[in-house]
Amino acid sequence: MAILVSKDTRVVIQGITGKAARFHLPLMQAYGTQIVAGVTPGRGGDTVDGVAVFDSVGSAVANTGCNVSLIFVPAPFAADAILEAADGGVDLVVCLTEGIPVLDMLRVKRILAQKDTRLLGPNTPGILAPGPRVKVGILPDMVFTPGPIGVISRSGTLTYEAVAQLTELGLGQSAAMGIGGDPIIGYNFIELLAEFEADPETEGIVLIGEIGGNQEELAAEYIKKHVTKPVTAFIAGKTAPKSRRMGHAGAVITGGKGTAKDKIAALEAAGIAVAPTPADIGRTMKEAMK
Amino acid sequence: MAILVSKDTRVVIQGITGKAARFHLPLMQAYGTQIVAGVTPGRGGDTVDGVAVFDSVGSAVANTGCNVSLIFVPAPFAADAILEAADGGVDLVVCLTEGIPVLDMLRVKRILAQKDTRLLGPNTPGILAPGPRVKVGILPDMVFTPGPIGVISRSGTLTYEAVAQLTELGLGQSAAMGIGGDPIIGYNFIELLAEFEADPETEGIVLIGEIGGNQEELAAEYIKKHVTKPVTAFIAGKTAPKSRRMGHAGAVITGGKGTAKDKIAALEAAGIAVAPTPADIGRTMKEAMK
Amino acid sequence: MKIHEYQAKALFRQFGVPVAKSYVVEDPDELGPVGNDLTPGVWVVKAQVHAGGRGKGSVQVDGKVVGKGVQVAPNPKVALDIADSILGGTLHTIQTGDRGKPVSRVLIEQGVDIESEFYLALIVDREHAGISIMASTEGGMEIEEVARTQPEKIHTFTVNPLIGYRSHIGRDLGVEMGLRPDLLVPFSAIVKKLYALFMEKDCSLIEVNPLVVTKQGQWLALDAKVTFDDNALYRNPDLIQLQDLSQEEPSEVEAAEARLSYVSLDGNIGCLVNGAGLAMATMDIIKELGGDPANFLDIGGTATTDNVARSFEIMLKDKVDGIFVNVFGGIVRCDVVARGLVEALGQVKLEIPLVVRLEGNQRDAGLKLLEDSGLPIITAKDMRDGARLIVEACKKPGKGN
Amino acid sequence: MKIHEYQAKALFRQFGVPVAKSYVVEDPDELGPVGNDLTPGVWVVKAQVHAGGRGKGSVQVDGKVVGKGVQVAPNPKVALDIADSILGGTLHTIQTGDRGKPVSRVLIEQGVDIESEFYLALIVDREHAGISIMASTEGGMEIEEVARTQPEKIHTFTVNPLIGYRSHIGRDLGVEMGLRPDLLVPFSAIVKKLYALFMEKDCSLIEVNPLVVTKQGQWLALDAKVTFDDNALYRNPDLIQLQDLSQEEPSEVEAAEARLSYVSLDGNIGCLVNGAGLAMATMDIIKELGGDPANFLDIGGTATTDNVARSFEIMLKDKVDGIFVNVFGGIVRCDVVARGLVEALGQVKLEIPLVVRLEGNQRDAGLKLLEDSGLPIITAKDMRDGARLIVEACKKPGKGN
Repeated sequence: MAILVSKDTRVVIQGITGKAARFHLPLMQAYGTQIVAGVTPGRGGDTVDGVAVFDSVGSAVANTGCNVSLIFVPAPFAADAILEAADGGVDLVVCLTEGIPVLDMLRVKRILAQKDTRLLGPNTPGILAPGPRVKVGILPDMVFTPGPIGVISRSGTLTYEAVAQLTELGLGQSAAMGIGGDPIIGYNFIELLAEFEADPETEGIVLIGEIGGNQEELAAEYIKKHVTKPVTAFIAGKTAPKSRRMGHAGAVITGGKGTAKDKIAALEAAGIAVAPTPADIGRTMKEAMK
Repeated sequence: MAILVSKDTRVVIQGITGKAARFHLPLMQAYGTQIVAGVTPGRGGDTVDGVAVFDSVGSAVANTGCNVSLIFVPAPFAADAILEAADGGVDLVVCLTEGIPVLDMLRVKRILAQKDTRLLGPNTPGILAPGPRVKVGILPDMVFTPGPIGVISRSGTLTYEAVAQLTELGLGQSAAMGIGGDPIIGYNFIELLAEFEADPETEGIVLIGEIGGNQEELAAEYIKKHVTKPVTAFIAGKTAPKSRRMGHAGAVITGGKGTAKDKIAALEAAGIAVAPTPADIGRTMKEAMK
Repeated sequence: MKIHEYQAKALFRQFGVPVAKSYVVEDPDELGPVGNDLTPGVWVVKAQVHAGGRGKGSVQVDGKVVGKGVQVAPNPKVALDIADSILGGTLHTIQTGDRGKPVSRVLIEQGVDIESEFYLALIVDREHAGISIMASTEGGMEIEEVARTQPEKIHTFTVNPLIGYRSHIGRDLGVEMGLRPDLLVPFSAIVKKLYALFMEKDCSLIEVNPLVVTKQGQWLALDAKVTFDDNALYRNPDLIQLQDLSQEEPSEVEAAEARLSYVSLDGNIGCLVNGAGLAMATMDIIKELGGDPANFLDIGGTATTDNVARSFEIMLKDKVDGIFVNVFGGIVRCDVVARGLVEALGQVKLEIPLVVRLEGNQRDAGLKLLEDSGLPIITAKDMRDGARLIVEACKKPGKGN
Repeated sequence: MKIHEYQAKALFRQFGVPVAKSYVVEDPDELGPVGNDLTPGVWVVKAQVHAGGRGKGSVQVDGKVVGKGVQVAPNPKVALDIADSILGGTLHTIQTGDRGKPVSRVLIEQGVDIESEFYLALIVDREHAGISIMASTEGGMEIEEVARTQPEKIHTFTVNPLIGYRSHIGRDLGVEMGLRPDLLVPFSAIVKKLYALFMEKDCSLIEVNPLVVTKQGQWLALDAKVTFDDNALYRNPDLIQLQDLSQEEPSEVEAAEARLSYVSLDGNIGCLVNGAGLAMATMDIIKELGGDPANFLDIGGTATTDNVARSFEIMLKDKVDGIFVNVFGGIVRCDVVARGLVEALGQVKLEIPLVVRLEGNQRDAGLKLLEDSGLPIITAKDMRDGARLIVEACKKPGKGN
């Protein structure tokens, strides 16, 4: 069944007439994803690769019953696009857009907290579920294969890396997704861990974190208490210099120091196997599954 | 027990050093109300009529355990004062201030919807419960007497009128309150009807409405379905000329025409006795109680 | 607070909402210079008054009808002639009342080729606690009429003021109205700008009827009605200068200056009351008992001796056969009201019956003040008693009614 | 984007936040005229650089230390002399790195009699999805130090951006800090203005350390640190001119211009990667295998042939002994990356080892392009293989490390 998406997933692409969307649309279609609508304001009535274009998500939902929106809209308009999708009534919004102003996302986050629509991203590569062959995003599907492993990651390319290793070792995936690399995001580690824990087709979970913030520490605590399936992790940035980007006031707010060392310690203290190098993610998961 | 207030009501007055507050504070104290704190920013440490002044509602709550706030703050600052009371953690805010900009109140209304604090008013005379001798507001307490009638009104002075008639006829009150005359208010008729219906000490309810809006029609519907206690009503403005204030677009939004005739018809259709003149409110209630 | 169409359109321009080219003329002497600027073609001349129904209403000059309040001129010359003819006249429409409204300014606006007309309004929505945006294809019609006969043609979205406007709101309304796709984005842009105007200037209503699409595919606000929240004028001081008091009832203006609420009616009994609800109820009971109120003046919740006296003076100016003062003191103190009455009656001789009913806060002190004054005031024991006394007093032979 | 203290203070003034009187001097020739304006008394001279720790850091001119980055002068004359001595120098603090930062401007600010010092910061709070306001009585201290040793002295309120600032927030923080009642309202006013600045200019941080109360009872922001959200600069175009690129690493500036993310490190292996996570992981595995990265350059998710080529050029400028290209194509296409590499290598002769690992989107097309180019590129079958190859290549005799 995967999580977040299923064979009943009907996708609308916001910003369907843009360059990146036009490139990835046929790739998603070829993989098997039902792309049932697109939205570009002022272009209602057009079609792109056989997909009907509407002027708003509201009319796309009314006419096609789409339930997941994939956003390719440029950053200045992306926050508005997320809210449009929520008002339009889709269940899930996957926002690929990079570089959305953080104040826009703070508002979006607060508004979505009062709505039923969930958000994956922004700045995520999306989600891919090999079983039902649903890809909502830009993940390279050739490295995926169906199976029992759920993959959750803060990084796009490291997700692909992990999936390629899993596939290589004969461990297929129930679903894999990036939570997005931005400061303010929708789904977080804990919420997705809960989804995978509840998913009968998932038997093990790979968690890929990185330095900064305290999400990994919170996830470790959550896993210890609530996750019965084997979890393995990798934390990128073990050898990174102390980031010059994170100000002091920021560090105080976050509480934690956000170092890889702290995160790895927290995960290991929660009984989670942590891969020593990014090339060992698949192997570590395989061992944990025994 | 009354509703909204009780013998455990501990009042903080926001704007306690203002003229109107200073006039009404001793009247409330004399009636028996526990006024435990006042707030005037920059005046923390002062006292007014024996009441300690704090710099914020938060510090008043922390130091005195006050649970109801009464607002006497001037209109430009009143919306902020309501939000301060809510953030400070009181259960009920009674806002007397008249003339708060409507856009401020729209925001307040939306914000309070997400909080536990309830609002009576603004532009209300407040609430008075003769049993526990609690007066939070400016109602003339000399016309009140304890008893089984709950009074809910859109108008301040008509509330006093109705209460005086009830008292004259030997019908005491469990509590009486104005919901406030502004376009955007906190507690509405229905919510207070529900409170009185649930209150064991209330045996009958007087509802005083006026022309405009559709609250009386909604109340009529609610009473028919959910209120078992006898209700009598009066609608002011039966002979008023068609209001020049309500624009056409406004009438379309409201749906109803807001005339007294429509309101009286709706109430009577719900089996509610409507007083023919404002001088008959007490008598009509008395008959309904038989 | 209401403003004129030309003022509303100036605000529209300031916020980027497209309007047609136009000139405001206040003085016939300005018509010459303006005439030099008018390009050939159709121009529309519109009387600037605070009332609807201008197109059907007629302008009178010295009691003679000189034309309608909105007239289409085939060329600039005719436009200037029309403007000249109606300037200084009085416009009578179904909304102006018998007195009409002075035409102190006209707007001369370039005619446009209309392809289709729409209705668009933004309004404070009490019930949903938001700003409701209403749009309809039935532009140019009375919106209440549309609501009654074709409610499905009114499309509404209530904006949560904490979230604000989002571009899809206008697009969705446009889709519901069946707009062509190429008109959707510019339509939404107009709604967005009007929303910004609404919030920034604390409006209570913005109505554009009609909002048109020209044959050239351009959106234009052909009419513009904007009203502001009086309670928020303190933070929009620039708007106060837009007020045109010559368009209001003089006694209402005077009352408003004293922070009183005054409503003029058709009867002969003046009512001075505290609180809008009690004021209406007082009117109701007077009518019930066979009397007829001339007005009601609500002294509000913060009356001082001074403005009670002022109220009383305003009331006396409005020709009445008797006055009923009905006060139930809560925040208002009866002694303050009594002192105000006594003060006012020190200035003018009272030649008509005055019935006073005081109850509530400081009633006894108030009644004593009246008694001690020795003035010929009839005191009432309650509301019905007071209403009965004034109705009877005003029916005496020698008095009107 | 970072700005200088004097620029932050100009914004403070614009938003009504009180700051001391001050003059910015860029050119020693301006010292004369400024000197005429300086009133008698204490003046503080502050080097304007994008780095903290200025008070303890030292300014060097031609390799010689001439004084600290912040100096107090007893009178205007001394202030002018200090300004003259440090202008054009290089400030070295614990935050500047070995190269130091150029002192192109100094701020000469009037000295004040400080009664007490506070810390105040506004920051985007990821965890609580709001703007957190942090206040502390421990002004003038390193806030991380306070957080570690006296966490109870840091008071925080997270503002919900949908609700915005309310006056009690500042008052409550003030009460928690134990401020005198008369200081609370002006303190809250400052917080309110800083919040307005934060929201209007899309800040990611505003830090005032110290915010002081003078002996005269006035609040003053004695220091000011403001950083902006780069992603929102498009809607604050006026801010872009505040950027001082001379304060940044040249290669990072060049990368930023090409919309690439570049981080300079201490080793000898250049890493060209797509995605921050993969970039860090690549660095990790290189270190794990005994190598030492010189930098990492993230070509991001929207790389074109042109900016891959550009990346490669930037990388070659930064002296490296070998380059590892590690790309897992998702939105980035491997063929685009390969074409960019081939293009860049058409311009310059490659004299160091280049290991390329391509995987994912259009991998085969990419690998074929590299093969067809005939260039001396070492292709790797996976990440570990690539890391191993580049680490070995960079250990060859004749190469450093």
